[in-house]
Amino acid sequence: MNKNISRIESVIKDTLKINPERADETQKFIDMENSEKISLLRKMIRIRRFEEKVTNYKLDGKILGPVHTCVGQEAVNVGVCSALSDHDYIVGNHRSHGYMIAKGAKINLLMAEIFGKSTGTNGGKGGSMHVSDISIGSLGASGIVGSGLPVACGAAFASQYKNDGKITCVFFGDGASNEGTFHECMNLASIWKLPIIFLLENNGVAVTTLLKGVSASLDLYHRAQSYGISSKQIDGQNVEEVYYTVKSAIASIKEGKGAVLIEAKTCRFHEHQEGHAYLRMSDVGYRDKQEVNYWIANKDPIKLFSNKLIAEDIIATSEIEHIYAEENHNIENAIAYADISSFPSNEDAYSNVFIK
Amino acid sequence: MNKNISRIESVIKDTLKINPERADETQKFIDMENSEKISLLRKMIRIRRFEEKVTNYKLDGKILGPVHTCVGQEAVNVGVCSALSDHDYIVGNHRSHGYMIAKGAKINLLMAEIFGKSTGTNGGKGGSMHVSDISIGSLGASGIVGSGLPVACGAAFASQYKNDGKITCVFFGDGASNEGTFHECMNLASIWKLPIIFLLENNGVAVTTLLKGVSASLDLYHRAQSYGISSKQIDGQNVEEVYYTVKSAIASIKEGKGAVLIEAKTCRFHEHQEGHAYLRMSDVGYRDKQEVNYWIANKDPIKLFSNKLIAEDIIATSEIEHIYAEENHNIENAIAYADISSFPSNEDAYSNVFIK
Amino acid sequence: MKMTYGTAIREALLKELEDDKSVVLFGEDIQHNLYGYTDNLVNIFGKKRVINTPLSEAAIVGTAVGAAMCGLTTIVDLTVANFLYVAMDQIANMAAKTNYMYNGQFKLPLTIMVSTLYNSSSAAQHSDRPHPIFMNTPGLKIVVPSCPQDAYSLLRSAIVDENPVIYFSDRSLFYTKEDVDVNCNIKIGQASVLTEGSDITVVTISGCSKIAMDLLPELINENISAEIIDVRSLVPLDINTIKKSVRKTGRVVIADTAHKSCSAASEISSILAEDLFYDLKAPIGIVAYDDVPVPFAKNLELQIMPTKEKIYQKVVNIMQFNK
Amino acid sequence: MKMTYGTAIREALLKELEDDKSVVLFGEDIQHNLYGYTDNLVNIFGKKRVINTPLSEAAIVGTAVGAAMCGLTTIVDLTVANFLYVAMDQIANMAAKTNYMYNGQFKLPLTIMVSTLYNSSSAAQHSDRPHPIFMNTPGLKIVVPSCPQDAYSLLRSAIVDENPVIYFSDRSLFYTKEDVDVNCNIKIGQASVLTEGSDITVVTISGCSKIAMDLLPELINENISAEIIDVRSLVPLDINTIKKSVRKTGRVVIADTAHKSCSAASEISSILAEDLFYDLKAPIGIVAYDDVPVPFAKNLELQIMPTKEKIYQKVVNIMQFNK
Ligand SMILES: Cc1ncc(C[n+]2csc(CCOP(=O)(O)OP(=O)(O)O)c2C)c(N)n1
Ligand SMILES: Cc1ncc(C[n+]2csc(CCOP(=O)(O)OP(=O)(O)O)c2C)c(N)n1
Ligand SMILES: [Mg+2]
Ligand SMILES: [Mg+2]
Repeated sequence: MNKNISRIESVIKDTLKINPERADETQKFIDMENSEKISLLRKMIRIRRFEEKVTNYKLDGKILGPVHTCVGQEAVNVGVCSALSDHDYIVGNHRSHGYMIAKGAKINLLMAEIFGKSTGTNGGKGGSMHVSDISIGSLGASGIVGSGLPVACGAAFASQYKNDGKITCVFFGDGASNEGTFHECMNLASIWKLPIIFLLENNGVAVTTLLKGVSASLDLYHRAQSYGISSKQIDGQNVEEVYYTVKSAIASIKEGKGAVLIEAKTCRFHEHQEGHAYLRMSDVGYRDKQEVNYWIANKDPIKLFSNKLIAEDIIATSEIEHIYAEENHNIENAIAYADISSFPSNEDAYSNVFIK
Repeated sequence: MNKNISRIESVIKDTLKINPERADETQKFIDMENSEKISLLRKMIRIRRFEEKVTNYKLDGKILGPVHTCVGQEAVNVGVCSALSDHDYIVGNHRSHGYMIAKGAKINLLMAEIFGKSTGTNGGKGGSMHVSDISIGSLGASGIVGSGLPVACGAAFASQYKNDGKITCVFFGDGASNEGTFHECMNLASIWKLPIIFLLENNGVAVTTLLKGVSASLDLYHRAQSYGISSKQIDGQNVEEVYYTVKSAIASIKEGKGAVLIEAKTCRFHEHQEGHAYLRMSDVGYRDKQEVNYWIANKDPIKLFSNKLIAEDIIATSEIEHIYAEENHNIENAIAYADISSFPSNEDAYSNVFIK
Repeated sequence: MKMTYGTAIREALLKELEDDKSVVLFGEDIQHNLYGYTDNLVNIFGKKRVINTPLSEAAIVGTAVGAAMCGLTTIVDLTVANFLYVAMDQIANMAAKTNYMYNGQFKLPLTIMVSTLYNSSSAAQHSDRPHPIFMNTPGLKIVVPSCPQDAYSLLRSAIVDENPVIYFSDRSLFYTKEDVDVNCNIKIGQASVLTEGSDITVVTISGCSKIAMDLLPELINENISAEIIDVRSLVPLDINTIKKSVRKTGRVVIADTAHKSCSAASEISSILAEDLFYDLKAPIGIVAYDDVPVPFAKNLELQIMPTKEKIYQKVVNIMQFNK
Repeated sequence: MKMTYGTAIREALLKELEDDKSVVLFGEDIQHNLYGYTDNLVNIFGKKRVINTPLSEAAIVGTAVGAAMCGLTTIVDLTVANFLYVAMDQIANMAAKTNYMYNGQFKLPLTIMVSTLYNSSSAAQHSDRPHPIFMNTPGLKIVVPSCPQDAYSLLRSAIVDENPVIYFSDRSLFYTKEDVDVNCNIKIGQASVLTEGSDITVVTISGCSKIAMDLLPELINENISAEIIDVRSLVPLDINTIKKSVRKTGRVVIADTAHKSCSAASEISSILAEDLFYDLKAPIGIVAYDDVPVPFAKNLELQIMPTKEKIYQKVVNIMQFNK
């Protein structure tokens, strides 16, 4: 390992420096079945394959409009949504394909939406940034940074009011944590003891703006402290750690201890959006390419987890290959489905402005 | 002292529980001249008298529109603005008469503005909520809660950019500290190391909403911590403590240590606004009247400071009476001035929408 | 029952809170409202349903949006219309677009209440009448009641509506009093013909309705038979009632409390200028608030706001034209 | 010099940053702007003048307001027009009202830049054209350049103007290219007659200007002599140039990228319907964006947005009327 790499390693270690409060969550829930673990892996692979296809179709011009993928961040999506139960709510942001898939969205409908087809989750009206499916507990995705947090507080409020036992989890990035809504919602969640998880995906960057230029600290979990909200910083590349942390957050919320903020340190492997214009951004030097490459080589959540499961004899390499084959097949089907689906009929432009 | 009062005392002690970081600021600047101390007292008296007149004229219907006075909070106004130099900037909120006077505003012009006269600081266009006078470093007052903080960051940014050595101080309440702008501005001030003092007047209430219902903690200074901004909680009824704390904040800013948040614990002796409708609010029971009465009796900043100066032989009772007489006279003059001034001419309605 | 406009608001809130346990009411100082329109509600329905909020308008509106998406019926009182701007993103990017961008997957029974405070020496930051801003933001219904009956019935309709509704009350009308029929249901989207006439149609918005009715005697004196129409709701706009009247009278003056540029008045005028051009016998007159921020001094505001005098002059002026 | 619309923006920024050291430029990702309109500026002027900001729109706009009050000339790039809503309070309650409520004590040389992204499959939250909202908020100047020359000259005028200006660029025009005279000064408030004609006036706003010019050959084919006017600025609005033309032609179609209700088009129509009623030979035609949030699917958006076909149809239609 050359000198440059070791410098990067230390930077990354620093980035991943985890807060002292972080217990070894993996100890608390030693009861995950092997089949569940394999399911986590499968979901990560499904998301990765989905996003890779989306990336290509965007480059080919087959997908229109802004598209943000979560390649590199799959462990967060999967760890969180697998820990939630089906009826729990999630609120997404501009980068929401992964959560939707992890929460159980039908990828055919999701892909159709991204293609702008009538069969899509939103009938073609939402597109990539607004994928939404109430049947899996998704309350939609808002492309305005920071705007999902208030809506999530509302969902949590409703659950508390109705005492329906649901948890709401809202996903947002390090960039979003500088919006005023972050502060207002942390305070609200605190005083009302809302059953909500604030899931901060800290990939250290917002488009081309590095966190270090816009925050006094590279750690953000401690922003919860002044509201009396408990918070944890975790390794977002470790799907088990994410899963167990969320499980323990849910338990804590159900004990009546109120909202939790989880900061998952992660890395965006792709550029901010897909497409040719954004591809070019990788060369403008806003972030350290070698650092990103290091993450890709050494901190890929799928590789890490595959290796772990193989090492623990939970799965064989051939079985993983089989999963890949199956998921490839599923994604191909989704593409085919999206492709043959029709665009919405023109008069649909006028429906659902208001609900009758 | 009966039992009830002693319960209140303990509540108030609790309210005034000061944070551990709070050094004994009074030790650091033992060099305040007696004349300066007397000047602090005089300014507090001037403000009190001004506000009392305004209160009466509002009740009489002579003053129109919303009027918020700072009776009980004079030590904050005076301590802060006396520590600032003439060219430093202040940004006010809905309750801004006191800062203006403490910063050196001509009370004739201020009163005329509150009367809506052409001779007012804003030519009658602003009124009580928007008093503004650039000649004394006032950048105006915004009646939208929390909206002054960004503007103050801009003033501080300009000073930093021009390297003009000015400090900006923005005043806001405990209520305002729950607005998103608080968070955004703390973060901005932190990363840009802006020369700004965030002066949080914590009177524990926003109109009729008690802080304890809308914040997990009755202390707010620690909200600065996660931004790496240093903060202090002080007794807002002690004008010297306010003065010295601001002096030390200024020194710290000038040393390049960046923004400071000062939380001054204080009490609003009057209702949220003046006028008959608000007077009635004192009976709806949103706050503990006995507690307020206790503050009025025992924590009046003017009484406290008068007694201290007398005890220290810095001033005689007769001299204080003389100050009262002089200030009464000044305020009467201001009223007379405002009264005889003419309303703006009708065509003025159309001027200064845009600057030519 | 005789009620003031303010009381009518309270009675409507009370009734809907009573009728449906899923109704919740959020607001700053809502438990101790200065103007009386939430009097005692907290004692009747408790702090879980009549909820004092922190000063966090964006979070509160968003909370009401999210809760409405999850089955509650939410009401947010933002008090002064200018405070809408603080929550603008949640209103314009979220509430207004939720139905459409999620293609009807959610219901959004949300009512945002605000008051407009012009002509009360409240100065620039507390006196706006920004209903046109929200008319230009599709996805929001907008009501502008101008009398106690409408204040009552339209608030009830707004609350039960499964779409986001902004309810603009006009503070200048707060103490007007009249008989209110609590069983009278007024659907959002129905204008009201306040008085029939044959010479000229006067379309009024919000507080202008009362001003126009007040000058009826003077108009009669001048032998002008005016048909005064209160739009009552701006989205949906009952343009048919307006058109029907203008077809009859051939003349129209529109009076709006909003700033002139891109006002509701301008919008109505533009529809008539396209669709009823040949029915018009005279120019379309508009009386609105001049494009000037609101000054503090009363005499200044009287210069720029729509007044009885200005509406009278405009009506007389439009009557003088002959095609 | 041949420039695209996007490059023209960059050149104007460059020139003003060069000319005056008190000019500073704030924006998210402004140092590495994807669309190239800030290319290299950070290298030329440094990070103290070309400032990457956190995602804190309200604080940033307010910072630009405060800094402008204290002697700097500030530019904020909020990128997408919908993000204006996040900073709405600072724009509508502060920037717009500062001159007036403080009675001219401060100068406010502030420019807020945003792009409108309709017809780009950007869906509801990234496609608004909310210029009418700000026309209804007195105290703000508003420019809507539709060609590289205007993009260049109006941006320079906006920056040096001592009042707050919102600069709406139209992303659909970003790659149009033409000769730009860098010495050409265009004052805010001057419409431009793009082509003279005698049969009908076509008033265009923002991207509609290019669409209208594109259909000129077809109109000529139909023997329609159209006078196309680009408003270029909405506040102040050069109504005299429009009136002059309509007096001549007697017919007018107004095309706006905004949602129809309370659009700039409606406003212009309402002025003409009052002031030029007797000059009009036909109804006033409007083509605008239907009152529907922006859908993602392209075919849906094409249904509701102003298109060449729709403007053509409207012009032909208005030509057919005979008074
Ligand atoms: C209010 C607002 N400002 C700016 C944008 C443009 N934008 C979209 S995503 C993004 C970056 C968000 O960064 P972060 O929250 O860290 O999420 P990430 O993209 O890293 O997942 C920006 C600036 C927006 N959509 N909304
Ligand atoms: C954004 C906004 N929301 C609500 C109001 C109404 N309002 C005016 S002052 C005030 C209370 C402010 O409380 P605080 O900040 O503690 O200041 P204090 O009045 O105690 O000095 C409220 C709610 C407002 N002016 N602006
Ligand atoms: Mg990020
Ligand atoms: Mg307070």
